[in-house]
Amino acid sequence: MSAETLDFTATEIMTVAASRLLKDGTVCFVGIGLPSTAANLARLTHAPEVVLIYESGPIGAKPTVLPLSIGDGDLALTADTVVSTPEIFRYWLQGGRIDVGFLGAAQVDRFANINTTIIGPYDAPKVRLPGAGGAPEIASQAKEVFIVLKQSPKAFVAKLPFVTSAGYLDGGDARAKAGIPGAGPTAVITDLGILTPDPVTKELTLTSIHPGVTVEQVKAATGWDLKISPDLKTTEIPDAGALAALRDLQARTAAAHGQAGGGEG
Amino acid sequence: MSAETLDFTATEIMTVAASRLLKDGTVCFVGIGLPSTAANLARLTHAPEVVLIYESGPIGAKPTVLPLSIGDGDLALTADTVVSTPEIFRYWLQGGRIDVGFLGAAQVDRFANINTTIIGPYDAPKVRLPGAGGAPEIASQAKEVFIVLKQSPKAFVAKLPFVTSAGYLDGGDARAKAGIPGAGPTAVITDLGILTPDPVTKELTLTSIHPGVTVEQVKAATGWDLKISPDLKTTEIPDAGALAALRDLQARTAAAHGQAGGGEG
Amino acid sequence: MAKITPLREAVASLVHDGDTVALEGFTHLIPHAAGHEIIRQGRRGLTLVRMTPDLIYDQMIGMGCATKLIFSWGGNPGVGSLHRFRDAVEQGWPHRLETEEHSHAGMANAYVAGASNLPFALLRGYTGSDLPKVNPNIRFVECPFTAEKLAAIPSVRPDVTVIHAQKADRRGNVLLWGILGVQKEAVLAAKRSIVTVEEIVDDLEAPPNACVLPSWALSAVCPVPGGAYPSYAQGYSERDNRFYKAWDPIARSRDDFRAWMQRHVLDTDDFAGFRRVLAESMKEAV
Amino acid sequence: MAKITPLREAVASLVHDGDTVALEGFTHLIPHAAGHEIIRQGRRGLTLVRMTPDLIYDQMIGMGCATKLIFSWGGNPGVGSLHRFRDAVEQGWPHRLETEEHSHAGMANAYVAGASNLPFALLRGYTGSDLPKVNPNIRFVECPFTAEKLAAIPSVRPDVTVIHAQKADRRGNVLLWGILGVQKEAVLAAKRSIVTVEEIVDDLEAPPNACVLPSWALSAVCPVPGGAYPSYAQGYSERDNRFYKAWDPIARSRDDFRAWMQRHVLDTDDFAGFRRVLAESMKEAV
Repeated sequence: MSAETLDFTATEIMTVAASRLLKDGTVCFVGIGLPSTAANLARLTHAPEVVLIYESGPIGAKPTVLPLSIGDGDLALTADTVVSTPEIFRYWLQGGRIDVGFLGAAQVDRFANINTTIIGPYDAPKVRLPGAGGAPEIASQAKEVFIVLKQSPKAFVAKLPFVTSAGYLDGGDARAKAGIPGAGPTAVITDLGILTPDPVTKELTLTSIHPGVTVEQVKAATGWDLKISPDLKTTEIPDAGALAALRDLQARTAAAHGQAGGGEG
Repeated sequence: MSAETLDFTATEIMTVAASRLLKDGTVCFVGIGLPSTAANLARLTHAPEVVLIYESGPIGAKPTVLPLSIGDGDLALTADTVVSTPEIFRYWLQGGRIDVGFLGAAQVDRFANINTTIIGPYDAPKVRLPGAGGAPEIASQAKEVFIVLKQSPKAFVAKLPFVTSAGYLDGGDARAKAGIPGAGPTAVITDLGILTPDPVTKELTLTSIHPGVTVEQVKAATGWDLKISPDLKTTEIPDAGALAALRDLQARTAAAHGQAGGGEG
Repeated sequence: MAKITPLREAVASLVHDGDTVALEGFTHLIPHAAGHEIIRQGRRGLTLVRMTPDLIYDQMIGMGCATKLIFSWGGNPGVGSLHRFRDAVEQGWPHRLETEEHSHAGMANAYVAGASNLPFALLRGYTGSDLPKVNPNIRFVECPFTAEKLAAIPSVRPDVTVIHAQKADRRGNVLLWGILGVQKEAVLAAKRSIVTVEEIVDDLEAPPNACVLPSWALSAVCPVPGGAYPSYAQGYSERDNRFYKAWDPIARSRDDFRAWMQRHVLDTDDFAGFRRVLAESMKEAV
Repeated sequence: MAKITPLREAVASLVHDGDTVALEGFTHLIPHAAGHEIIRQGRRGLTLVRMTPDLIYDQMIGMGCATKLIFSWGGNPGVGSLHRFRDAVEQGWPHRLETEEHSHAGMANAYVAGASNLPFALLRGYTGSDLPKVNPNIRFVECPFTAEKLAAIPSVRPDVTVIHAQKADRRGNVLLWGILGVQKEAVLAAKRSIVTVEEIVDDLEAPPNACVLPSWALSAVCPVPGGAYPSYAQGYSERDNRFYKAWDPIARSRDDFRAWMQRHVLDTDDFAGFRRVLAESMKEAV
């Protein structure tokens, strides 16, 4: 590892890299866990005007600590308004008002489809995962989608046992042909790098690698023969301000909840 | 006219007779004008627990003066809650939660169908009336319907130029066959008497006549050969309490708005 | 983000000839000032949408702004007919007005479907009514589970929706309360939106779960105190019932109507000007 | 009118074996006390409905109350899996659990459709997902105007819905605020309803347009202070994150789970008793 990487963890660069993708003023539908950490970090650093919407009802939430669940009180107390869950899905998401859907995942495939339902056959599951939640419609109706998850061969699989939420389906123009409105996942941010869809085939391609990580490491953490961009960049290291803001946020969260970050719930 | 009838007007006995039909605890969807007067009179006299719902959103309104329009501020300020108009129609009316729909009308026919749309052909109208408002779904979805309007040959017609809201359609079991859920208009209260549908044919029949009114008068005010119940009753005269309450209410309303009662709007 | 801007500029930039325009407000919070500004700026060929067309649509129709009206109840609430609306439908004056007529339940559901980005609204409605015979946009679909027949009508998706509300903050977030009608749905169903407000405040002080429209979901917020007159804004003003009654004789005659509109609307600069001239003419009338 | 009654009586009279039961509350206001009472009274054969089955459904499923679950996300929020739910699905313990699986958007719309007395919900949903392949209740209908294909799922119409709220007045009108989830829709979609509340007050002091459920639309209102624990009631209590974490090891083993449920739920009389015994056992654990 190079000297630069000593100052932050792999999770930290993943979180900061994910947060950087959120532009100021963006309306973001936030999944709990890593997406919520990254989105709130963006709000606390370069994107103070980002609008965070949670499926439980808060619009314009500005939590001071990270929510552990999708319906924490701090989300409601800091929001511009809190509407019902049906309204969130009907008027705001389906209504076409979400710029970015920020999702986690248990598994993704080479076309950025997401599985959060089941490992093994549906009727005789090896592992029963939590299920769809808001993801299928977030993935299809947000104008674009960011996915954040740690990279491993178990998580990055060539073919999903179950497609819970659509990425690019079989690639190419399959998504558009299926009549899915949003642009789909434009970035998958991991602890090793950033994958973006090939403009034509829509296959996820490594376009940015985190400093100190090797291409071999990323390939080894991927369940298919990962394409590497000829134009591969090195992810900018987290600046001191972002890192400090992230650590503050997590410290506040730990003090408030007795734990950091929030799980995939 | 007999001595008894000297104490009240035809409109007063109509209003009091209509109000008497509303049982305490009933959930009533209230049309503006005469229905609203009758429903509020019921609330102020024998039915303090009647729940008044207006299409503009108030649930459990307890206005101190009669509203002139369906969205007066007093309705909102005195209500248990005020919801949106879509919610009123979706969750409360279509949801099957209304016991009585209380409607006015421009015209009714012998099967208690209602016209509030047009006189003359639809494409070349002689008179353009205000239109449907909430009536078609109130008429079909309330568990039962009361209609209150003044009786005249122009208002009580054999065949409507336009059926805005369904009563018993062509009579008999036509309403049920059309799949309309509510029982339909169980009483039409006029300034001359009370008409109720024949149990089998559903033809409106004079079953109660106001004191001092003759059967000939009622027949003359009806545009078809009105059936008279063999069991014709005389409408109970308004009791002093109801009459005093009605006059108080109208005096308060006149003082507040500079006019009494509220029109058909 | 909504621009906080004078009403004149908002109408100039956001309401175009030929647009489908919804001015909503259910007795409460009717955007009269915005309607006047649309008349002043001479918009033509509008498809007007409104559950309860009342005085403001009577004025817009009489002044020739509209070629089509989508509605469910057209009257002067508590008074009687809309004479300009009737004259347009019955006599084609000032020109023919196409109408598409629904029930309140239909219109309310059509706004909900519009806000929800659905192509049609689904409801139990219109059964036994003649409305489906005269409105080809009332159709019926079958439930794929129970085979029940349900009414289907197209969503309302205005080019621009205009409402009046009580407050906005300096960022353009809007709070309304009391009788809410279909305003939230009408705004969210539209491509663009204008909200006139009684006042701009530092802090909305919205209670939990209040009806707040976030600035970023709106196009323009325009401070117009009293902009709902003769309708009312709860907490700010009362409905002026005298005006509703006074409108009836004005609107009965084409000439009286034209003269009144010229003096009170076309010859005034803005809603404050209208209110001044109206105060004068109502004094004269007494 | 809702009866104000002890929770035990409400569950005894309103929740029957074989019923379709929805306990709703989106992280906030989860009706844990009512879930415990259903377990204590030994209900069997329930079809449980809930967008986010979490600890309380893990307990009900593990205790054998349910034969079917209709849901969209089943986990321990912020912690991980629901082990009893997984054991039922993966191993059929204590018996087979049929599942009907939707997305949140689907479930939320299905409650709305239920509250609206529609047989099905219409949404843009499930496109590209495998869910329609495993759930025959996800179908597609065509828009009669645009020919677009839209998803259709059956309404949720529970026999009984149970929620927790902040306040009721002495007539049984209920006020809730903060994160509202689908509770209003779930109550209005159901034939019967039970609302546990933090307190009964003389006057709800509801702000304008607050979420109020009128007494006459409810079956029973039951005062159970803290009845959402370990979930929270805004203005009354905080979420107890320790309990969510503590649940994970308890629920991992069938025996530990059974022993815990016996001591804390079956052997206690009511939710106050549960809280007392839990305080003891948490002290022991430290």
